[in-house]
Amino acid sequence: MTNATAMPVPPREGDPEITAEVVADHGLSPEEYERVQRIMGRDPTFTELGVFSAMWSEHCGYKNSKRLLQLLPTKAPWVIQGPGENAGVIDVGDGFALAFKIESHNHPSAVEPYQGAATGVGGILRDIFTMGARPVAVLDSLRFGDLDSGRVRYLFSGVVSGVGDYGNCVGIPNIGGEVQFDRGYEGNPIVNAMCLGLMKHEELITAAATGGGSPLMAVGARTGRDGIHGATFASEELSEDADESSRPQVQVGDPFTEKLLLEASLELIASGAISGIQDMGAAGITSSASEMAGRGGSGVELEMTDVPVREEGMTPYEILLSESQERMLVVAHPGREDEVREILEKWELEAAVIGQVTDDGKFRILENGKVVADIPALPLTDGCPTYEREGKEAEEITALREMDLSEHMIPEGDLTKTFLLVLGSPNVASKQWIYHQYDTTVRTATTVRPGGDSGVVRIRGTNRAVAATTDCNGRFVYLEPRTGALAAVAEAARNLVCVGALPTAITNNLNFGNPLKAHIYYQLRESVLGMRDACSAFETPVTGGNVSLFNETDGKAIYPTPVIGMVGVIDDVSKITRHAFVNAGDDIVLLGTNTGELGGSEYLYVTADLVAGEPPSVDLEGERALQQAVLKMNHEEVLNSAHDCSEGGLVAALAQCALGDGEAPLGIDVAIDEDLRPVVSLFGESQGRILVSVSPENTDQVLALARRYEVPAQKIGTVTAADGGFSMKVRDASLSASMAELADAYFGAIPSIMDAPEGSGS
Amino acid sequence: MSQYRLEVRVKPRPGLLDPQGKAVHHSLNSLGWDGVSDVRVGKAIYIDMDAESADAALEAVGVMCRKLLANPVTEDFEVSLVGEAKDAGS
Amino acid sequence: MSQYRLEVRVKPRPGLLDPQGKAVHHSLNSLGWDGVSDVRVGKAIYIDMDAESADAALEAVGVMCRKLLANPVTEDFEVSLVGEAKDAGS
Amino acid sequence: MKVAVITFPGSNCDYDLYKAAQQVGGDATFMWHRERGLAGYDAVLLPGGFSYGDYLRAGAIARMSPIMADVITFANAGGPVLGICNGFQILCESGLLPGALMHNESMKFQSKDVFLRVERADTLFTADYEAGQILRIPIAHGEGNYEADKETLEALESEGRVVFRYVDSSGEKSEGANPNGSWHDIAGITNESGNVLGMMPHPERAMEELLGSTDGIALFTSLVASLQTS
Ligand SMILES: Nc1ncnc2c1ncn2[C@@H]1O[C@H](COP(=O)(O)OP(=O)(O)O)[C@@H](O)[C@H]1O
Ligand SMILES: [Mg+2]
Repeated sequence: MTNATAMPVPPREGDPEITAEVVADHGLSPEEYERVQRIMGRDPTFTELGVFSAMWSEHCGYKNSKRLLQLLPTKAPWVIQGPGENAGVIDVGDGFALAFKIESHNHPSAVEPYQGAATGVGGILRDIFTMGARPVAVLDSLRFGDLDSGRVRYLFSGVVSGVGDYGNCVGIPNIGGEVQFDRGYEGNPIVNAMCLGLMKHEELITAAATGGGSPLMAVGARTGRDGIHGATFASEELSEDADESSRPQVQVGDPFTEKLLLEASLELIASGAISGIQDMGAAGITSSASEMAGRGGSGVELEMTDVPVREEGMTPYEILLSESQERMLVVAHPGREDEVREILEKWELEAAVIGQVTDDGKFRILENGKVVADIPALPLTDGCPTYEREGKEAEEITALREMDLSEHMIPEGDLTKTFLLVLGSPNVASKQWIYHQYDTTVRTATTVRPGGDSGVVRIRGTNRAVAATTDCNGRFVYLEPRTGALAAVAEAARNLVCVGALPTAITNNLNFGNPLKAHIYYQLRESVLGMRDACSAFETPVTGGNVSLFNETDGKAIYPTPVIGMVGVIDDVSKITRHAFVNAGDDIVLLGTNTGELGGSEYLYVTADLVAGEPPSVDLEGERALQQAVLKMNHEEVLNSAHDCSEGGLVAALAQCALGDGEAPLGIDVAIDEDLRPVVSLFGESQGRILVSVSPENTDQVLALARRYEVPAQKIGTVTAADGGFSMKVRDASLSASMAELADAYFGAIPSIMDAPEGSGS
Repeated sequence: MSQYRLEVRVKPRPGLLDPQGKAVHHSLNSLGWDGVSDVRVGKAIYIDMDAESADAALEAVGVMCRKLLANPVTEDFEVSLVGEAKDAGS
Repeated sequence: MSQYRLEVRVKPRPGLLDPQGKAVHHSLNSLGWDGVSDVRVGKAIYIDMDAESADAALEAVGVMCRKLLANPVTEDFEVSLVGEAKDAGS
Repeated sequence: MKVAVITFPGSNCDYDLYKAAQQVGGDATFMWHRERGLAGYDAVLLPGGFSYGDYLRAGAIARMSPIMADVITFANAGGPVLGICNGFQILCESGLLPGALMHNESMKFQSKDVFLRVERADTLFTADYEAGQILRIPIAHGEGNYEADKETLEALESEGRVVFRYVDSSGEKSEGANPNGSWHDIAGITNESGNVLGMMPHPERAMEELLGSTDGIALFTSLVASLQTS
């Protein structure tokens, strides 16, 4: 491609003049603006400035994260498509490929929780079906402040209905997710949605614009003034008193149109009438067109008056930057435009030719035939300045981590009461209140529904299934980012082996504060390094992800939250294990050891309102051995259940296994004797531990297998009938409760807070 | 104290996409009403309440709208008094 | 031909279940508005259309209501003309 | 045994229903809502999902679809018509079944397994069940709260047209067993002549042990058997 230079373009009548202030409003620094001038060889027009601003926002340009992301492992023989496309793709056997990705909608959800979350789901579905894959599952990873605030309850219930209504309407089952409530997320909720899609290998299509003269078509919904500058907005801090008018117009989701667009897109791809397709997501037409041009090494020319619009009088600037939902940009094969139109019409949608692919390497925009923007395409996508910054841990965090926790290791009062308090904390308690609002069984493939360690969907016509989970404990990452990131990847992989899936690859969502601050950049860098190490150790390459920075309100950042979305493959669906105990009389075996930390635990948060201490360490080799051992046991079919120990520690994990989904609870009789304080034995959130239940005749084999993999294992007790209750001895301490008491605490916690009627709290 | 009946009409903000309105519009057109050029779907809410005066009732319902009945980010609202005020007794 | 804007208010029939109204009523009471004694939630639908006359527009919308906009089993409706009629041209 | 599965814009359980019909030996065909003509079909299935996004009212816009005129003719001629979830809502909107499905009492979408009691095992759709049998079947809906005027409700009960009712796992009526507030715990009803069944729960999602339940199979085998004997 030629080294394109910008043509002169006269200012468009009615557009504002470009001043230093206008440049700053567009989120560009003076140096960045100079770089724009250099690329253009002149001053940009207002329209051009808008285009640069969107493409060079953190959201599209990854200014502050690109160099770090380059450190991540991305390759493996089973990776078909790594980072850089709309979604990653891996081989899952029998000729099938899995496309998957995670995406954030934090800023929009903070402003309008229902629509913010709904359009977040819509966006990630489109990323999957533009790859040619049919979406088969959704997961959602959420973070909110504490539920005692009315505003937080409003955000939580709005987000859950938004995630639910959108996915339910399109008909994609939700198979899992996570949620954490902690004051660290008070001002800035996190809403990450992940989608999985299946296709045959040969159905894969990518989003590159090639072939000069090929028509570009806008497909799906019309363009309105929604979300103009959403990408830039998502790359800024929120402030409580932000001027309402400075916020972009809310995007409203239309899941019904999405369902039609999904069917139409898959039919379009199958028809062979198109060579490329891409979602008009963040920064709308601008990013989809310039990224397609960038990938294809070509140029594009678009006529704004040909774009179907919803409102009158829209300027090129507005059309280019609109983030109206449920739209796609399609590159048709020349002469096959009518075929495209016919398919869209069948699905009661519109398609319009709005321009063409060119060979001159330019991103050129016309209005009534007159050029209003003329930008070299490559520097627009690849020339975004990237920064490596100074990172330094905040002193207050060092102090928190080094805090002496010994006074908290002696339980105050009754241990059983403390246990019920932890079990009834919304972070540990059942999440049924959430996933009973999500359709989990549509498409008749959901083999493990939400509520277990990972969700599983079978692949029809084969004996296989894919499993997925999302994980991250932001408290751990806050206290020690590298360890916390290791733990997030390790927990995800553990959750997969618990259902019998081989961990295969990850997508990730880096939710952080303002990276221009040294202590935030430190968190970001350390997290990425932790993720790198863990992904290398587990052979789970990174095939894509999303970065959401500037999650701050009035200068207060969220906990650093690198959410890991991991997928795994099951090659025999008959061997799937679940988390709930199944038979009274089974032995309970604990695999792994308690490394003794109490830092960052739910116990500390609930009993002392504290997020402090050394978070649990992660031994990558030990983790790997544990996971391989559990997979082996799964293959040998000697496990009746398997469950990972996480928030709330061993005692919470035992309670979850005993209660299951509440329909057929069983009791336990367990004794722990280890050289640790009972509080630490019970509530410590040590990594690398999986609880399994085993028929007594298989216990020896399980212990022998564990030895073979050098994994510590001990029989800690037995499953009893429900009326035996929940009974545990830990050295000289003990706790016991009836299963009914447990059920009340565990299943009642979130409903008792959320189903009390109230207002919007705004 | 008297009893009042108030009507609240909640409408999607102009400019925002209104998927319901769009679907109804489409359906009306395809049923043959070609002359229909726009449809917006909102809510009509009827509230019966006791209040000191009509003004007090109108004011209270305005507050309800801002707090609960309308979404301040996506919707506008109008309140009006309907029907007769009758003595609520006690 | 002129253009008209019509407002349709669709209300749940008295005596029939109105889960939405019930939920809102409950919320209002628990937010402290004790004086609220009943809430019904219906729809407000705004239709812009060309018609020969106001009467023709009102009649057309009445037909739309019976056919589509209101459920004859559970809902009643009212139609009114709002805003100014403006010339739609052509 | 030819079965038409009608796809409306926004239907999303059409594929599941198609697979369920095939699993029991039905020769299933998808029909797009704008197609016409049901001659040659032995049964018509209206799937779940969100036709037209459930905008305005669930099922309200779909019942205006061209194919619905044919479905009505087919049903009036005695042809078996099964509507599940959104299909049930469309049947009510189109007048083939009485009453209406209102918002769930909780005002929340409800998705989980429920227990149903088979009230009538002598219909086209339930002959392979035992009367009183308890089924475990998934639900997933936001508007499943069955409501009608008093006379209709009385007629439904006195004519024995309630086919499925929500119960607890032991088969009893109980608090919490009814997921949506439906009158008399109604989960499914037929028309007067018994050839049209509407139900909110999803039997087509209860066809395989792997997915949690096989209690839906008998509904489809009943339908196929009735068509082969007729
Ligand atoms: N936001 C959510 N959406 C869907 N499922 C969820 C959500 N939050 C939690 N769950 C489900 O609830 C179960 C328990 O979640 P969690 O408490 O995070 O358990 P664990 O720590 O064992 O992963 C998981 O199966 C998870 O998939
Ligand atoms: Mg978790």
